[in-house]
Amino acid sequence: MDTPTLIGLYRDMWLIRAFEQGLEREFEKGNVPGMLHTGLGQEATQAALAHHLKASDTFFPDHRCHGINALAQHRYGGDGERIMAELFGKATGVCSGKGGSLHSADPNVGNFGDNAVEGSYMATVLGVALAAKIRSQPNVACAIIGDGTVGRGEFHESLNMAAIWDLPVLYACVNNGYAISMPVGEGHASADIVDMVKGYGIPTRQLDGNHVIEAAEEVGEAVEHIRSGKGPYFLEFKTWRWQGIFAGEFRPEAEVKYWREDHDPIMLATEALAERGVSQSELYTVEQEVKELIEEWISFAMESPSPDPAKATADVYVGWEVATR
Amino acid sequence: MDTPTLIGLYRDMWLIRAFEQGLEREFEKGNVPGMLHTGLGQEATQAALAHHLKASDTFFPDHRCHGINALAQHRYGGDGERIMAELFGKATGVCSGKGGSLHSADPNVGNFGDNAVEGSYMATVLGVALAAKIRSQPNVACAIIGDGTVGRGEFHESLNMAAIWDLPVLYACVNNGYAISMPVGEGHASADIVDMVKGYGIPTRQLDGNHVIEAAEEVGEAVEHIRSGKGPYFLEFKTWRWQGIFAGEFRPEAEVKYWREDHDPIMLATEALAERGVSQSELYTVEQEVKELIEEWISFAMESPSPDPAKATADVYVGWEVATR
Amino acid sequence: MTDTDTVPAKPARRERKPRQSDKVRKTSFTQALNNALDLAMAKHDEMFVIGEDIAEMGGDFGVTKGLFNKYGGERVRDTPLSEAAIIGTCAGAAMVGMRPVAEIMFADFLGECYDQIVNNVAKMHYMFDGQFTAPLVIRTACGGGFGGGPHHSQSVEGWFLNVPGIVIVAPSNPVDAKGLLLASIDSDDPVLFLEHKALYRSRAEVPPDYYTTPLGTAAVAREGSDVTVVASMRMVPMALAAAEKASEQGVSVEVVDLRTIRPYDADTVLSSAAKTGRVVVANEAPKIGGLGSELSARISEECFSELSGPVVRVDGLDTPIPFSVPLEEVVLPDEAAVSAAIAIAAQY
Amino acid sequence: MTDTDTVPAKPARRERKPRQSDKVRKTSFTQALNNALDLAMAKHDEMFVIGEDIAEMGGDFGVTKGLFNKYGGERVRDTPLSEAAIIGTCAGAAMVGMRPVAEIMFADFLGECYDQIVNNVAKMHYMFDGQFTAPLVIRTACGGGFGGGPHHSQSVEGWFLNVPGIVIVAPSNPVDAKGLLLASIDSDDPVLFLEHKALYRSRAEVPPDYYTTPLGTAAVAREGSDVTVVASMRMVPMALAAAEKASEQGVSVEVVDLRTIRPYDADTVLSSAAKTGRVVVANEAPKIGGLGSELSARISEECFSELSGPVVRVDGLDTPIPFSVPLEEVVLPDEAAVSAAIAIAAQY
Ligand SMILES: Cc1ncc(C[n+]2csc(CCOP(=O)(O)OP(=O)(O)O)c2C)c(N)n1
Ligand SMILES: Cc1ncc(C[n+]2csc(CCOP(=O)(O)OP(=O)(O)O)c2C)c(N)n1
Ligand SMILES: [Mg+2]
Ligand SMILES: [Mg+2]
Repeated sequence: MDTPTLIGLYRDMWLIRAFEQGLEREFEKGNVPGMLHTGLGQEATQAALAHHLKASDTFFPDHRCHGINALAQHRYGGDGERIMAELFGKATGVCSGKGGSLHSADPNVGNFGDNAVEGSYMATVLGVALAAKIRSQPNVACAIIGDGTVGRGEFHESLNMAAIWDLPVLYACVNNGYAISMPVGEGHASADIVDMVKGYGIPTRQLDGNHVIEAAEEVGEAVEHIRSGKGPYFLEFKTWRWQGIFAGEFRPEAEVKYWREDHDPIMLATEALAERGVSQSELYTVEQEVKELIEEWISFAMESPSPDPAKATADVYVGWEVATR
Repeated sequence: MDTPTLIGLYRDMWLIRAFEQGLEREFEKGNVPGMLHTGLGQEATQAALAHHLKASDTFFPDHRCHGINALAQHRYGGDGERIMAELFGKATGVCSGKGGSLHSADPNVGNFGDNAVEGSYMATVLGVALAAKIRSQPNVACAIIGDGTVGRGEFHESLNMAAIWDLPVLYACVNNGYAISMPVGEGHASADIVDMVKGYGIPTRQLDGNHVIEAAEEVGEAVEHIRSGKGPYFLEFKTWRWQGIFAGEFRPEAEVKYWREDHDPIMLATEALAERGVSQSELYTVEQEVKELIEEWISFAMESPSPDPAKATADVYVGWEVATR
Repeated sequence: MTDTDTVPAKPARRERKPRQSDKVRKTSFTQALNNALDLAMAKHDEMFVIGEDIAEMGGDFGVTKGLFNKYGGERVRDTPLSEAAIIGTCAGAAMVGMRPVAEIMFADFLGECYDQIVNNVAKMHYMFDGQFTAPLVIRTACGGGFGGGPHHSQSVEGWFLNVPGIVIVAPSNPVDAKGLLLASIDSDDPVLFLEHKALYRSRAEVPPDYYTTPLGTAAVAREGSDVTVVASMRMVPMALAAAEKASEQGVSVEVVDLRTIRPYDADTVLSSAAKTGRVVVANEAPKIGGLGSELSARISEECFSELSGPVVRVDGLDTPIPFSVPLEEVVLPDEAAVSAAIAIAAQY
Repeated sequence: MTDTDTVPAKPARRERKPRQSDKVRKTSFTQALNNALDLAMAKHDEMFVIGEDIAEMGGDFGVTKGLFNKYGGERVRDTPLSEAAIIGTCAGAAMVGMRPVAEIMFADFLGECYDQIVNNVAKMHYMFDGQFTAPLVIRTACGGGFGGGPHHSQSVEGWFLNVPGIVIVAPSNPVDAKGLLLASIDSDDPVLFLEHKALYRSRAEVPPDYYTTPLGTAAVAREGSDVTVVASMRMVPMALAAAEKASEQGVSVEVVDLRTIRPYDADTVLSSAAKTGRVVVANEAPKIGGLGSELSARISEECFSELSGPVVRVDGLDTPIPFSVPLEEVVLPDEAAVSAAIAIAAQY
């Protein structure tokens, strides 16, 4: 990977981090309604995926994917602020505030939206991929799933069907070690999700999801494989989320230290860039630019109007109006 | 395996075959309502399973399991005719005719009933097994599933949960090569179901389901493993069903010949018994006895009364009556 | 098996001919559906058909027969027993502009893909602010009366009645079956298309061309002035037969065939109810929480001053469907039950 | 958050005290449920609790807090995200005489285990001729009003209303929550136990001992003579508040808290309706095909001559639940909507 590319990924990771930290701050102030799950700590995985997905590809983000949503929106739509506005439930959001954190979508940038029934889109992704195959389009359909989500039966139905039909599906499993409070090794027959994939004859790789260089290179290979018509591919990213559970941190202290201090994806990238001779100040500038951008997005979201009440009853059906009160 | 045991299995296989052939005959005459799926051709697998399951064990039969249902009922209840009567929808049936072919159950003989939503009991079996584990009972909970049924998401949820909790579940997968018209290798990532099981760390065996000696020995080992508290076990029986699909036979001629003529489980057992010096006439006597028994069961079923109409509204709830017309 | 030949807007009284020649001349419900699929495949390049055993085998009930040979495996696609993945596949394909038609072999199996239908298919147009549509059709065989037992006999419209975003279509005869299926495939809303198994062999003269029966419109299957019977699917031929008998006793019965269950044609239902002032609502599903409750409530509220007496409901009993035929007969409503309800209503 | 302290049979008017001391003295809905589970675990050796994050973590809403420490991991069991397997496990365990209580974190996820509930749990007692019972309880958090969006806010009783064999329980206050949960666990029928999220923090004086509130019995939460409001869950405190306001305008409102939705207490509902002759039915779920339809139909049919005017329904709009709070407020019914309905009914 060349240095400009790495600097780009560094910027992307900072965009994700600043987005989530800004969001967290506003959530605590009460400006963001509903629930909040952040992708803090998982920036390298998301940046690596976003790096290789085109606007003509499709991704199904999960509940921690504000970052990848924002990156795609910023890159292909030029309006990343509309992801922020969606989370604030505003009229300017990508779904006019109807979807929120768990259902932000914009097909123009490849974002097909989360399904907050975790993992249901392991089934939906098949259809997007099948359509691409029928139409001979070299598109990738990517499902981003957590380790916990792997517990769902659709995991099997999806892998099996993608395998028998050679569908262009990229399974991106973000193994951050826990599903809420359930450690991956207790919730699954194997703590290594790839073990449960082997029987399907789908190429699988397990990788360090916090090393953005490795992650981006592996995603690149997977995407190349899929685009060239060779069928599905399964990537397991080992990573870790900063956000604990409700009652606070419950994970072992050494684990917390390892991931937050010794294995922070941005720090790892900073080190790699330093080795290549990129100056601290150049990186600092990148960081500051991105942070300012995010503050602009937050202001945009804050200042945006609430959705028109008529939106509440719009688009239930295409062919019918529904009654108002 | 000693010769008396093998003769016993031979008898069991004939019981299954005679049961199904008698049933088929009566179905064609219009005496058996609803749909009919038979286990013809799969007698060795069913006899092998029934041989090792005690009344205190549990099995969930599938739609081709009239034979194992009848064997268990005959052996532990002394009233195999009540399985026949159930299929005729009669008051004397094990469920008073309310369940029929797809829902015949008698917990006293270990038969917990089919769920005609194929494979749903891959989830249910977990609970029976968990109860045995909590109560420290050395019971086996067995789910008999077809190769097609493996397509269901519950396959994954069940294997995973049985694995993490070390539950005493015996998965008996009857791979007869097809799910209605779908060949196993086209419906699944692998034509060998065991491949998809490997990732769960559950011991698996694939075996010839038409060789009753091999099948019974393998079932014995699996049951022994489970009873001794070592957790779940997965058996894949390669076999073949005589019954085609609606429009008649669609499978290749050579395949039909192989399974029906060269690999008939009863013929294979006959040969093995002949090698051990058991006379043709002794075997003929066994066959005739069983056939007579089945005709008695059919007469019993035919002569039994229809269920009391009051049964139609009984047992919807334990705590409430439901309205009649 | 019931034999009907009602046409969408107006009922044409059937000429009684020898059964044999009927069969030669007329088209079965199954064939009408098959013909609709064929015409739609030819019209919509973006359409594909998917389900278990629907390709070479032509489906458990023969509805997809011949399509595989004509359109090939890419557009007529067999699946494993993976109902959630079947509907998920349709949903995803619909999101990118395809027009999938799924077959779920028995309606009872919709439980397997309930989440996909209710939380994904029915909501995606709304929750993503109109950015996606879900123009898919889920065809499925429902209903009892053939000894199918508790998992092959259910009437499932009640499972989806309270779910905004889904369209539920329920034809009662071959002509509507074809027109409604074509309209469902043309529609940009997701449709749950219910095919009552007892109707598959019913026959009628079905126009060979491409025509659509508008979704959301009920049909007055028979005009009358004393009592209205609102029915759908298999209850329609029963209602028509009961109406015929009632007319012999001097009671003039209007039969409204709902055809679309959600969103239903309240105008037609309410104007018939207001006209006669005496209403019977007939459904095969259990009474509590069923379509009959919805219709009875709506009619009772909106025709409060026009009603001469309470709405009378005929339904299945509040039980699962038992296997044994004599028990099933106790549980399911029959023509006699409809007649009895008409007699009660007529007295008001 | 609503604060209620109605008791099962008769309403005790709340003494207004400073909020702070209220909290010290009274028990929350969540705590009442937690206490019920604790008492039931102690009573029933055969009971276990199962679900996602319910052990060490105590559940997403804290309802199972402390049980793991007290009863251990064998009886308080965390699972992976496998809703079908969770309910399957309960069903199987119930078949051999255990008494499982499952937590499905959000009611919206019941779609994942719909087949298990509808085709297995609800039918097993019937289809196997009474040889099995399914004494399991499925606890789940339902309802909107907190910006949870389309997959965390649904009222799901309509999904199960047309399903014979299942019991649906829906408490409106902490006292009933405890008594109904204990009755549900004691019951040999399978219970879907709905916990409205907006009620979790409501508080009341809850008796500390083991008591049961009989399933299938409604409560007259407030007596009145002019208008009856039939409600459940969160609509009950809204109805009580609206009733209070109506009384200031001289309209005497009776509030019936359904408590059990299936099979529901028709006697209490119908006798109140017959008494007042003016009825409002209030539900959070969409109107079409919902509980309101069932109640309105039943009341309209059985109280035909007693009704002064049509039943008035207050419901959620026929839409999914949008994320944005101002939109959600449009969709969900509020106290003002109940008041408006009372005003309409009172005029008849
Ligand atoms: C079907 C379903 N079950 C349960 C939940 C509740 N839930 C939301 S996130 C979550 C944990 C998911 O874990 P994982 O997939 O590992 O994602 P992570 O939060 O660790 O990124 C759960 C149980 C849900 N949304 N959907
Ligand atoms: C969930 C579900 N989907 C579909 C069906 C319809 N069906 C009944 S048997 C069958 C094929 C099952 O194949 P397999 O498991 O291999 O059993 P076999 O008939 O070959 O013994 C199908 C699709 C069903 N009963 N349940
Ligand atoms: Mg995780
Ligand atoms: Mg098979």
